[in-house]
Amino acid sequence: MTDLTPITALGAAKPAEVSHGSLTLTERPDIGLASLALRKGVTCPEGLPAAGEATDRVFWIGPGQWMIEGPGQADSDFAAQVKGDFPGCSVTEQTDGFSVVEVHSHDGAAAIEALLAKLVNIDPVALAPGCAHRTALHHMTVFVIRRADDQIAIIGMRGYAGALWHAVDLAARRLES
Amino acid sequence: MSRLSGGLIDRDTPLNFHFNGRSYQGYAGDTLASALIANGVRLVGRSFKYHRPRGIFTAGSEEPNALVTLREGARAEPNTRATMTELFDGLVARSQNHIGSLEHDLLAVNDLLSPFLAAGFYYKTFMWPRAFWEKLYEPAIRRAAGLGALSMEPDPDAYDKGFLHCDLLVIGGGAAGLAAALTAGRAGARVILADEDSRFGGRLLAESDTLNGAPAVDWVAAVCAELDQMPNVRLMSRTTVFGAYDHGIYGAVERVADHLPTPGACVRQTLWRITARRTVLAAGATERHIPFADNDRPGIMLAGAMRAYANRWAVSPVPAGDKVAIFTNGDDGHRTALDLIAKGVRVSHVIDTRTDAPRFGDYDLLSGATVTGSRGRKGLRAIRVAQDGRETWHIVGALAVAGGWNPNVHLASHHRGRPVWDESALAFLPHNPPMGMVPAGACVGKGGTAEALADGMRAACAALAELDFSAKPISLPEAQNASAAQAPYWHVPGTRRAWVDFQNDVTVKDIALAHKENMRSVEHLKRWTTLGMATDQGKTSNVSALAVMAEITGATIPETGTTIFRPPYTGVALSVLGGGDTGEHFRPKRLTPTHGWAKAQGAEFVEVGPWMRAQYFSRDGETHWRQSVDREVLAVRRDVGLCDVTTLGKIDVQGTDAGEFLNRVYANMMGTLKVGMVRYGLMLREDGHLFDDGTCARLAEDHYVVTSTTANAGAVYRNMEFARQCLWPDLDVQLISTTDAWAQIAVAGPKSRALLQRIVDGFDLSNEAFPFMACAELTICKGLRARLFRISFSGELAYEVAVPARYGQALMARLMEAGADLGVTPYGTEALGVLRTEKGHAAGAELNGQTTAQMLGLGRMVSAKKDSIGAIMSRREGLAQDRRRLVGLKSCTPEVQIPAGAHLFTKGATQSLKTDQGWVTSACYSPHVGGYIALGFVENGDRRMGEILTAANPLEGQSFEVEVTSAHFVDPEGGRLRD
Amino acid sequence: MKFSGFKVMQQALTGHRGWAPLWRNPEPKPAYDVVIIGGGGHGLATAYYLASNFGITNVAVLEKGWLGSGNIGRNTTIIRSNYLLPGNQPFYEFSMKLWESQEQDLNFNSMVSQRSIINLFHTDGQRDAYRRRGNAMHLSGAGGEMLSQEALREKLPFLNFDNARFPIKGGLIQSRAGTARHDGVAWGYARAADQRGVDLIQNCEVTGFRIEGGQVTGVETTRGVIGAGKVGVAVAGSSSRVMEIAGMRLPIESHVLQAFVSEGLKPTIPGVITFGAGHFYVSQSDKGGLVFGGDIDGYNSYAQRGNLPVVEDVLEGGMALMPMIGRARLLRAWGGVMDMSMDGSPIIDRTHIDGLYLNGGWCYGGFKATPASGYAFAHLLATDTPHETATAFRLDRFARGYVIDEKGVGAQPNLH
Amino acid sequence: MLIPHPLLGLRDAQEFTYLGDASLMSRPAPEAGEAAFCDYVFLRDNPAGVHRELWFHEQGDRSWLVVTRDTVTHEILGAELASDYARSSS
Repeated sequence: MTDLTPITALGAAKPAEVSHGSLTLTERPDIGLASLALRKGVTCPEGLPAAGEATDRVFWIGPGQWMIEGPGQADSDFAAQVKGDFPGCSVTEQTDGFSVVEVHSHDGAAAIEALLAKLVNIDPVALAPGCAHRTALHHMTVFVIRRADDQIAIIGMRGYAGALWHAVDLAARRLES
Repeated sequence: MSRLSGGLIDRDTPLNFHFNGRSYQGYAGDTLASALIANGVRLVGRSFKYHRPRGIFTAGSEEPNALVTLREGARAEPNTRATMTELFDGLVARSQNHIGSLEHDLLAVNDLLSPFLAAGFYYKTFMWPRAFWEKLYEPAIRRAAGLGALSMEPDPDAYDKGFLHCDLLVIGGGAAGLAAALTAGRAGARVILADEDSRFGGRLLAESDTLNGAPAVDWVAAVCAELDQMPNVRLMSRTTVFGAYDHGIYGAVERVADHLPTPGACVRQTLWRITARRTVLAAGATERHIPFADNDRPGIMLAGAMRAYANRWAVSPVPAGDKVAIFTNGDDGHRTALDLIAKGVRVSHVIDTRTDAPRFGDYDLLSGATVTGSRGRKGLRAIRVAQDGRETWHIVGALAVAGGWNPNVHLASHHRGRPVWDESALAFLPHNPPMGMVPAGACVGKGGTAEALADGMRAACAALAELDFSAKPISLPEAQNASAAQAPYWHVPGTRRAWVDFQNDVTVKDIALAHKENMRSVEHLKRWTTLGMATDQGKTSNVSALAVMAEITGATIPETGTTIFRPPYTGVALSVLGGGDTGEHFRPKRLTPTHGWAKAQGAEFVEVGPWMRAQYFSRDGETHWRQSVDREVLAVRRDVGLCDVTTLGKIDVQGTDAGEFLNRVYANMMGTLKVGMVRYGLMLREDGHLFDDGTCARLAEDHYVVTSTTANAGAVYRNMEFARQCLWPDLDVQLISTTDAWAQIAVAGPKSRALLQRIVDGFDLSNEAFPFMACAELTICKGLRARLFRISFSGELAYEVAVPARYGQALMARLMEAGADLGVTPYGTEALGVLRTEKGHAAGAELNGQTTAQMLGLGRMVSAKKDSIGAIMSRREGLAQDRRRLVGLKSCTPEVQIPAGAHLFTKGATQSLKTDQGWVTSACYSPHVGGYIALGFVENGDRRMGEILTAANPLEGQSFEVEVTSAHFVDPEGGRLRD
Repeated sequence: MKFSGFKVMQQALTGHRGWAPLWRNPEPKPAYDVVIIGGGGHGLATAYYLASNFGITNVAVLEKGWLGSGNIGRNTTIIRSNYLLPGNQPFYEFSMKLWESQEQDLNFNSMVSQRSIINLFHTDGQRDAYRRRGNAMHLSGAGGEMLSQEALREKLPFLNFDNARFPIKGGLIQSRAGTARHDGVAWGYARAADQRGVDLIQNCEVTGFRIEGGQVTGVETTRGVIGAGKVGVAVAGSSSRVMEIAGMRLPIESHVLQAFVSEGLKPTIPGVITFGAGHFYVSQSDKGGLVFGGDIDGYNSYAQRGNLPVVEDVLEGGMALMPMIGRARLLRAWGGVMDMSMDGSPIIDRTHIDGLYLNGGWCYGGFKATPASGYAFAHLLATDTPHETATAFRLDRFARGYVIDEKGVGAQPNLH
Repeated sequence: MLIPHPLLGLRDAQEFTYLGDASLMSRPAPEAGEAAFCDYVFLRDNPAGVHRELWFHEQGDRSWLVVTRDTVTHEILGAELASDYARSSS
């Protein structure tokens, strides 16, 4: 493996983590990402989530397009692996295109939904566990994935990592007060 | 103090406050208005135009008179309604719009001059001498006008915004609203109940009605408690829904901390965007008055407001012993008499315009009587009553006026649905409300407690039925409907001024004058007299004014016109509409992968769209940015330089038809590009003008990487998706942006190959193996996946190397380390700009959306062999015959700068837009040339090499001589980048 | 009746009994030499200049609502001549000169106030573009100056200089620019036209054109057929709707632009200020309200109302630029329908139908153009040749490739 | 406004970028010539009423939609994927 040392999207050696009240924010640089797009005439592989939905490793990003997640595989050639799993599809390496912030609530859905109400204009009903949407957040574009009742992932463009962290952190802090 | 018994104030929590420097005491639950009345303060402000003494007129957000500047210093908040300000300990307020003290306002002279200041007078004078308008008249008018003053300091508080979604939004928490919310809440619908007041109940808090034989507040408390328990219901007090927007979206402001001395850790206010599937508008009604001579004195108040002060806040409008009179055109005024009497306030008379006025209690009733005048400049002392042709003065300390109620149809008309006049209700009722909105209760004329409760429930059931909720009727409390019988009576005729719009000083006379001058349509009346344009937006005046105009024209009210309302319902702080993202967080910052490294190197940063880019890296001893930039430029020309170019847009294009697709979006051929090669490409807009340029690399038969300029990255991607989805959906192409995924570093200069050789993993960089415009996927630094492009923006031998973004910073450091002996130097956007200008490469200033390929001398790149976006329109006469061409410009005096933006003229020619020969687009000092150079567009520029032109900058009083040269100041043959 | 300070006093002392209607309410005649469709600023100004410059007084202005009910009644009142392109700049400078003598010409105080406009810039690229523009202004006699950041700190100390996402680098000022009382402009032209014999006919909507052999002979209205030698259409916002009746498709889309006014405040902002890093421009009215606006909503609309996101966008800009306005309150917001043309510039031209003329495509810049637009349109109607400052505003410029695209965004109206 | 995305349901219009008249999808064939392109690029029906128009879900799934909307009331009558619309109308 290379002798260069990577840094996180927030510019540090170690991922950031902070807690405000019942919410904990964690940066997840370990997640490998690759986008998958169907080619004309290729039949859709089994088990890929439908529009607006996510499975534990895949979320829908557009018609005939998905993002594949590989926790812990950021340092592998994840795109190559995905290409192998989905022959005949267009695969693009995305691991470094994004910055993943996971938010976990220690007292259930309420805190998560209160946070979402301050960040994105999506009806909580459409962000039930298993849902994933791309939307606007403080003038940025993000994917919001409801991993579970008490957990969401907010995935923003890497260059905006600092601004995204600021926005989520501030909202969480204000919920505390 | 004139406190009465009872009320909803907490006598155990006294609060101190200051008004105009004097300290007073009130209680928790008071508003500033109720506390001032309780302290016997009657004079609270001055009117806008005549500076008439004014007192508190209402008990709600419709208040036209009692506007104060609340708080001090940077938190000073002008034009704040005392009637909506919750009292807190230490509150400080000042009256506004007077010179000298409130009691002795020097501008009160305007009142004496009022004959000269009639409606529209200013359109007729102040015209001579012309110069005097800006110098004399206008400044004087501006000083006198306006209400409160801003502190001119930045707002120190924090603000927030958020998004809520519900099945049913209930606007207004009075009888109708509570019934609606309870009905919907029990049906399991997601409900939001919003009310501008600090507590729910609406008029139920202000009236003496009982529900189920108990005080109404008991029922209100029980309902709120139940709603509060429901997980599907959100109660939002202190929240004003100010606007109805498309598709069930409402704007609302929650005053989170305005009732506290300071917000502390939390935000002051939150802007909520509420998306509601259905809405019940239960906004209630606003009482109107009856204009009569001198009806604007402190102490004259709306009857419903006086009732509210007595019942909710336990304050009497007069000191104990003094008398209060009531002037009404209906039964409603009599309720005020009864409630005041019940509270022990002395009522002198109820003056009822109706000859057959009923009597509801033991008080002095004057039927068929009107109030025709008043005395008491700074506080009402007496009123004149006319009955059967006889006029009598009566000593009173306060007068309640009841002219009927105007439904609050505002939000129902925000989509321009005009309310309609209802003769029986003597009011405008909502008509064509926004889709999904069901008005209910007093705002549809059902103001009686029992009917409001029932109507609220009905509205909720109706709204929810459309959403397939089976809302069941709830058991409503036993309630009464106080009689609302009234006879139309709009104003008391007279020769003295009778105010219709208190704040803007519009009187019945002004309306008559507007009529005389043919300003008769409602909009003309409004604009000519400024009626209804004050901070209260005519809540207490518009309908009365219409009625007066109707009377003058002899038309009916509906014939005369209707009132239409626009957002916001009441004033909204500009801060909260800004949503809190301000200062450096106005827009998010986008950082490059090497940002931290550049910062550590002491780079200066510059905003490039959303990006922050290193502008230059100053070294010790460099005192001027030019020194740093010149050094960086020379380093690139002599040795090798490094620049983070990650910001260029990168679009991954795959699919079997990728080549054909790119042929159609690029003006030049891309399908023929060999795998492993890069080509410079031009994109046009469909109108034939230049859109963007960049490189296109072919990594495989079915895989390209398109780069766009930093500025157009988003638009290029959008247009390519448009072409893919809308124009040629049958092509097999897939697009995705990968701009952030790859850290891309330009390695430029004669020694770039030598440097790169030291980090690639045994990759042959020789000219033969990896020629100009080649590209490859490879590994570097012992196994790191990378992409290498041999492209040059500087005109030197150059490469761009891309690695996964998280390694960008380490790669930059490694290149610096590995190239130390080669004189490797980081360079920023300034040097980048100089390098490309020396080479004559176009950038933003040349690709400004107004230029063409021909103007850049690239006309031949627009392929005639194929169709592509913009190709056909680029051949239109006006574009084809455009002879302006991009040229280089050399300052005839090398050390003198040519300013970009200067216009170019034939030497000696007169300078005008007609003789204009072009303009300077980009300019810089060229250490290579050893003087100032520039690029510019010049008429027939390609045929004027060597000509001396005048670069004129009259804006800054400059003029220079410049020589027209080739745009390629460096290596015109392009040998360097090919070795 | 002549307006003057003396008249005001005399009337004040005699109980205002002597005031006359500002204009008559005439019944439409069977025919006129010229019929102007649209009783807004441009239509009324056209009628006035037809009468005053060319002695053509047998003119009717047909207004479907009340005089001045279009965009002249709802705008941010800014007047300026700070354009870049040769097709535009001389025209707007001509308009500025007409503003400077308007009150005396019309004997009506439309409160033309040359309080200056300052366009702020935040990058070197913007500075260079403003320099090019400022020089074009000088070359057309409009004047203008570059202001350094220091000069701005002096002039506008309340701007956010030190905590800004996009720091202010400087500004381009045109001191002759400023504001005018929008309703007053409409009323001034209306009264002056009426005094010269022009019939101003309100509540009269045009429903059709009478066209015989490619020549317009009159218009059908809700108040009957009215014959006309020539018909001038000045209905910006609704140009497409009206010209569609004549069978024409235009290079125009209708969009909604919102404008805003705050509650009255003591003097706060000296002139007109525009933000260069967001959508926000502001001035203060004589009455004390901050009058401001931003970008159009961005979708085709005839609804005369906008939506919340633009309100937020405008105030984000306002707060970023001048955070001291934060505790003032928004009083009123409204939306007007704009003729957004394909290059962001207007059209004053003949049509393929003889006797039918079009004045439109003003985007959101129509108010400042009111005097010159009326003047140039009157010139075209009277002489059949374009006024010298309006020669570029041709309908065929799109097809021929001579667009006047100040912003350089091409044929996408919502970006202009 | 809310755009009824055919795949995602009601979405905040702020997530979208507006282009304009859906006729922009009917790009003339190159042989149609300059005049046809001028009409295509510059002329619009601009109706006061029902309008078919293009919205790009830029801050969403990146699909182009053809939305049918009343320009007077802003009522939205329908929306479909532009790629489907293009195929069905070609």
